[in-house]
Amino acid sequence: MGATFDLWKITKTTLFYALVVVIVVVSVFPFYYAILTSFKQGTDIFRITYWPVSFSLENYQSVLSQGSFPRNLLNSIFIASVTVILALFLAVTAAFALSRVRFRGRGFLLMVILGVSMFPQIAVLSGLFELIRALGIYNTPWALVFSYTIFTLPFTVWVLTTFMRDLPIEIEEAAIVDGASPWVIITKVFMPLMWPALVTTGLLAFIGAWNEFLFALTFTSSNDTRTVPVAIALLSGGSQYEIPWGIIMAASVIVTVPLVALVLIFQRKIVSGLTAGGVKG
Amino acid sequence: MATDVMATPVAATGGKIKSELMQQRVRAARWFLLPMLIALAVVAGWPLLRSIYFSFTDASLNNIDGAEWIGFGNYFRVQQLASGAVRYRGLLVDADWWNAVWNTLRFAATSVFFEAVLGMVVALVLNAEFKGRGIVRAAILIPWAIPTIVSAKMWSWMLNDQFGILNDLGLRLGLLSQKVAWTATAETAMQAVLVVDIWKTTPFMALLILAGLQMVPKDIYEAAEIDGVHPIKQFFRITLPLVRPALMVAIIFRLLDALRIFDLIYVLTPNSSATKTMSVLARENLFDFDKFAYGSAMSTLLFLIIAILTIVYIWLGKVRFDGGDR
Amino acid sequence: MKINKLLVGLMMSVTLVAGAAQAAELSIVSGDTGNGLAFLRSQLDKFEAETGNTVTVVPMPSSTSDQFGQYKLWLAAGNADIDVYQTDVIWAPQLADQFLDLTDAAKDVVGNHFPSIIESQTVDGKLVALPAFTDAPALFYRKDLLEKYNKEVPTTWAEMTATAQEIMDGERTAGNPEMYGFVFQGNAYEGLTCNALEWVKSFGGGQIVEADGTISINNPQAAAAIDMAATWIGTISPEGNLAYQEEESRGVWQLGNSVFMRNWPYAYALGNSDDSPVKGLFDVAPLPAGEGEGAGSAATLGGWNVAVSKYSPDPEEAIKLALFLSSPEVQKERAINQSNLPTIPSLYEDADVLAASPFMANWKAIFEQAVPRPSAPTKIKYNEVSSLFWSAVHSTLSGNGTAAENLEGLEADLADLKGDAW
Amino acid sequence: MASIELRNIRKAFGAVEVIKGVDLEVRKGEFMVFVGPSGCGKSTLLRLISGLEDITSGEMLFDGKVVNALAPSKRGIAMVFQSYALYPHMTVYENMAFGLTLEKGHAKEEIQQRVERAADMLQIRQYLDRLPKQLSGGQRQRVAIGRAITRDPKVFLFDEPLSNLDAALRVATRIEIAKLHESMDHVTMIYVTHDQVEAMTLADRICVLRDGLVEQVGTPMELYENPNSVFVAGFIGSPKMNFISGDKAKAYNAETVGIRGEHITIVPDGGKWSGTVIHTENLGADSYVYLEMGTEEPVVVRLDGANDYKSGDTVHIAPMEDKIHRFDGAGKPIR
Repeated sequence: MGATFDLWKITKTTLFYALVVVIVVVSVFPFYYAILTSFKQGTDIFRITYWPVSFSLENYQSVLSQGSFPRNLLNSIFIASVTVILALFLAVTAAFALSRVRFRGRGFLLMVILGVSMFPQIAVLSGLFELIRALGIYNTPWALVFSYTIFTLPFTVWVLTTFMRDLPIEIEEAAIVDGASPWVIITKVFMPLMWPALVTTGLLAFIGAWNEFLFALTFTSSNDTRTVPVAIALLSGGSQYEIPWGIIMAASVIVTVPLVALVLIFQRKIVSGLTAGGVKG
Repeated sequence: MATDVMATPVAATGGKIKSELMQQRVRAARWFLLPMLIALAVVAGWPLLRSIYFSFTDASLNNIDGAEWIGFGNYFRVQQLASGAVRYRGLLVDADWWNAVWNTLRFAATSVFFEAVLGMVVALVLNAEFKGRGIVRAAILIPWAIPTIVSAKMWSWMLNDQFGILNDLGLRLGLLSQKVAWTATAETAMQAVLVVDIWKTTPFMALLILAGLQMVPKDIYEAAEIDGVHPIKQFFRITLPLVRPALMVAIIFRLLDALRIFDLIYVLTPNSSATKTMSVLARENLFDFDKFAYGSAMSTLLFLIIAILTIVYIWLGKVRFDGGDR
Repeated sequence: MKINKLLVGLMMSVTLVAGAAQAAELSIVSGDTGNGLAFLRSQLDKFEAETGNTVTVVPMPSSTSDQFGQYKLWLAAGNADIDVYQTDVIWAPQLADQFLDLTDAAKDVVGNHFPSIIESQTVDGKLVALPAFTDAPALFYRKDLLEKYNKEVPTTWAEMTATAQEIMDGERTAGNPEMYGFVFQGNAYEGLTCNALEWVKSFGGGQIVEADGTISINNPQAAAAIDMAATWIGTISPEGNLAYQEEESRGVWQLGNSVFMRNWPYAYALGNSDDSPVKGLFDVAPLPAGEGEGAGSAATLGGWNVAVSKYSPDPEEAIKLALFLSSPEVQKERAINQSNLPTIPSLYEDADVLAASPFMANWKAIFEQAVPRPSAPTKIKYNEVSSLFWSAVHSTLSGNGTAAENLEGLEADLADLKGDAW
Repeated sequence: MASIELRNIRKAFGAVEVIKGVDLEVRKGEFMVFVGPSGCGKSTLLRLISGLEDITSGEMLFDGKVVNALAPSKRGIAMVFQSYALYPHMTVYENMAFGLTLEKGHAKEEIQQRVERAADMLQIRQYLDRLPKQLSGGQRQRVAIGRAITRDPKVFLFDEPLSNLDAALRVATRIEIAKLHESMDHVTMIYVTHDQVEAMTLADRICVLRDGLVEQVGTPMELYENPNSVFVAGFIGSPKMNFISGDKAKAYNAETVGIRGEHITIVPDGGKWSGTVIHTENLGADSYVYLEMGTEEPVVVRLDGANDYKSGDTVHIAPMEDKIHRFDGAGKPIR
């Protein structure tokens, strides 16, 4: 009995670690392969290898020298950051109203906000384009900040509303008795409690803005204003039909590394942020 | 809670006497909501209404301003042929459209289902205590951090029939008997798209479920352990019900995304009728074909379909979305 | 440096282009890539120096479908930020409304170009764009393998199929299990329209929609042509060919794993690059001919043009730029630097051009068989026509129905689409 | 210092009326306890007084002035919550000073002085730099009280402040609050609890609530001795008053008679009533004997010291006749 039990336990542990290994390999392998490819040159690219056989930074050099990739990186960082800050600012106040103040039509409003995320981006493209030109922000970073609101705002409002709903009511009431206005409650009491949640939603929105392609392509018309995903799409080989896999993979690695770093830095916060809903007094 | 009335958010409850506090809060709420609503109205409302309007006109991209109202013609109309035969035209009887609807629904249902299940498995693994958990947690987030357009390209590279590594791997491990052209044939194209999408978004799902798992008090499991409840029963009786709210919200956002899926398919299998989704078809009509109004009608119908599905989902899943009273 | 250039430009504009408007700031949008972009820039620098205008290049993704969508959107919204567009040969009828008529401006130079190309860019008597370069595919074949198996360069598809099969079998027995006979562009996209049009035309099966607008695709020769192509899949061509675009075919070919390939001239230069396993082992020939009445070799006409937006704030200077980019000087440079086929017949005999790109001599013959896609008669509906066509062909290649069945359906769909008139 | 007057106060949440017309006067400097079972509306009433919840109809006066719509912060109140409701990200000092920093016109030194004074009163001065999570439950509750004191309120509101504490701490903190009331006798205090022991020990006057209505208001002894209804009689006092109906009650000309356990003696024989012992509890100083004698609930007899009755014993008991409460069919006392 004891022996079989041990055997079962060992099998269980082995199976568990096998599962862990499978999960990690499946998650990381494509990225690993992209890195591998990015070190290859010429016809080597079409040959399959599992381990690095050649090591050449040429692809990276050509990415960073072709077009204005470093500039595009900066654009992406700027646009994604501003978008996130703006969305968080608008969403925090709106989430307070939606989660803590009861008024007629609150559920309807939340539904409308969700509805905005239901419309295909393709369909608003032309309307947004006209609007952006009318506002005179075409081909500026603001055009992208402006248009990204369409998907960052509903998301941040919803998630922050969920988080704020879970904050204990008595803390707010204590603040009311202390004479805090709604603005003070948000900034002095709720925000410090919610910052893990803010980091999480901010990161999610940041990745959304960072990865966006369609708007970025449509609303910019010069190399200096474009963002990284567009820049990757613009990467090209020597001639029309040639797809520069090596360079694209190099660019992809360059674009992904900051995000992976960001996720690594914040991963604890991401998890705790989502669990910190019930702040205990 | 030992309070005798469920604590309610301090707020106007329709009382006749509007207290200063309620007034202040309602006023503040108004000011807080205003900027967001203006932003959304401008950035989404206006283009959206225009799209809906265009779906009732004969607009073309060459002639947007001269669009004329034609009612429901883009959706459905009856055409009398010279021979006297009657034909039904419009989006509602367009086989391509319904094929795209079917593709989209199939894609959304399958991908969200697998993402939920696999996300649950990954979350359960990450919720267990073991060495190197931090690294594993970081590793599973990588797919989620890679831009879609990049991961689509990465995978189309790996799925390539001749120099794709997946075929090579499959052959080496004896899983495949010959190289498969994953994105080429109708049977495998959808599977390929699904694999990539599931790979990419499972981490997101896992993360949200993990968050829910971590809120489950440990002593519940200890109690169940002592009571000798079988682990599988534990999962269905304890874990699942407690994780349910987080899961439901995660599924909502994934579902919305999946129903609008565009970029992945556009890069991976742009013209395969086996994977063409509503968004891809709408784009084709809006820009590639000179059918701006027809494409707008598709967008509008897509919006309606998503809205109905979401409402049904919220209703069936009893998802609390109006803020509740706690 | 910049100021210097500006100064030079200003001087020029005063001295050379006396009386002309002040120096304009132009922008040209281009889906050109890598070297192509660099080349464009070098030519624009010359233009700037000559005219004193400044020209900015707005690069676009190389996917033509992405480009087309963007351009349509921009033009529909009256975007004045772009003056000059680089356009695919098939776009002229679809974007004609938004471009300026260049008939007057180009009346002195149109005669220099191949008339068929000028014709393809003329919509309802309006010259929509000026040709910058042309393109036509060819049959790439492995000299060494044909020699080894003692075969002639095939002139008909049947010959090619037989040769491909034999060499493929031979090479596989000899130890290369990856060997195939023929690769082409079989993905469901515009490239398949080009490929299939060549098969159909080479069998004497017409051009899908004829110049007068009649739908001709449902005929036995066309069906025979497509049925023949369907037999390749899984025999001399890999299953995956159904997903191949230009680069995938080139990948297989350039690794030395195919006897024949249908591709554009760009693959010639790349195939001869230093690290290419097939360097020096291949040559090109006109695509094979079909059988039956009216059969003959056919190559789909490709190529790029320059058009001027009617929303350009500075149309005169923009037209000058378009003229400049289609001029013999630039085309010659392009042929030498970029291996792009000129649209001006005399350049094919130019010693400098032939010295730099000797293969161009071969292409003149290919180009003479060039067949335009039916973009002119189908006008704004071309993209949809093409999409219906490639879908029908792709279905046949994938084994979903015979060519006859699919073409019958296609004919009905096209008639539907056509309505009273294109 | 403030007196509070409630005139026909009503509160409805949607269609559900929770407070159904309450008239009540809380005197200056008084310690008033709201007590009642779950759902009686006691917490709601407290929240109405605090201004966190607005009243549906009626009038509320502080020192004779109508405050129906006045914001909580302007009512001169401070509130101590069941869950302490400390700001988790602020130190104890910041928690206590928060209200004052929001009010205009307090110098830094003044705030510090007031915080320290309150901290001294509650002996939490050494914790001022700590975060709430570094404190024990009892310490947190003291901080919550200290936060209220710092604001120097006219009215002190407690919402079940002890229910999250364990038994020992509950007693200790109860004494603390009682001392606080003594030292701040100019401050009106309103205290909500469902525990009648807290009510009896702390209150100057108790207000018993039932189903959104005031059942009885009075000093603890008044309620104990002269309950206004069966409900109050049963709610106040421990162990619970014994109720006997039927023939035994008819003998007293009442529908129901009530007698407290401490007012029953066990007699060798010839007692008025008799019953079978079903359970005994020895608490050392006193003991309870539970008797089955045909009533709905067993009759409890409280004895001084220990006893040695066994289950199954039949005993005779005699109520103290002058301590018998007689009630009519409507549960009202017959006097």
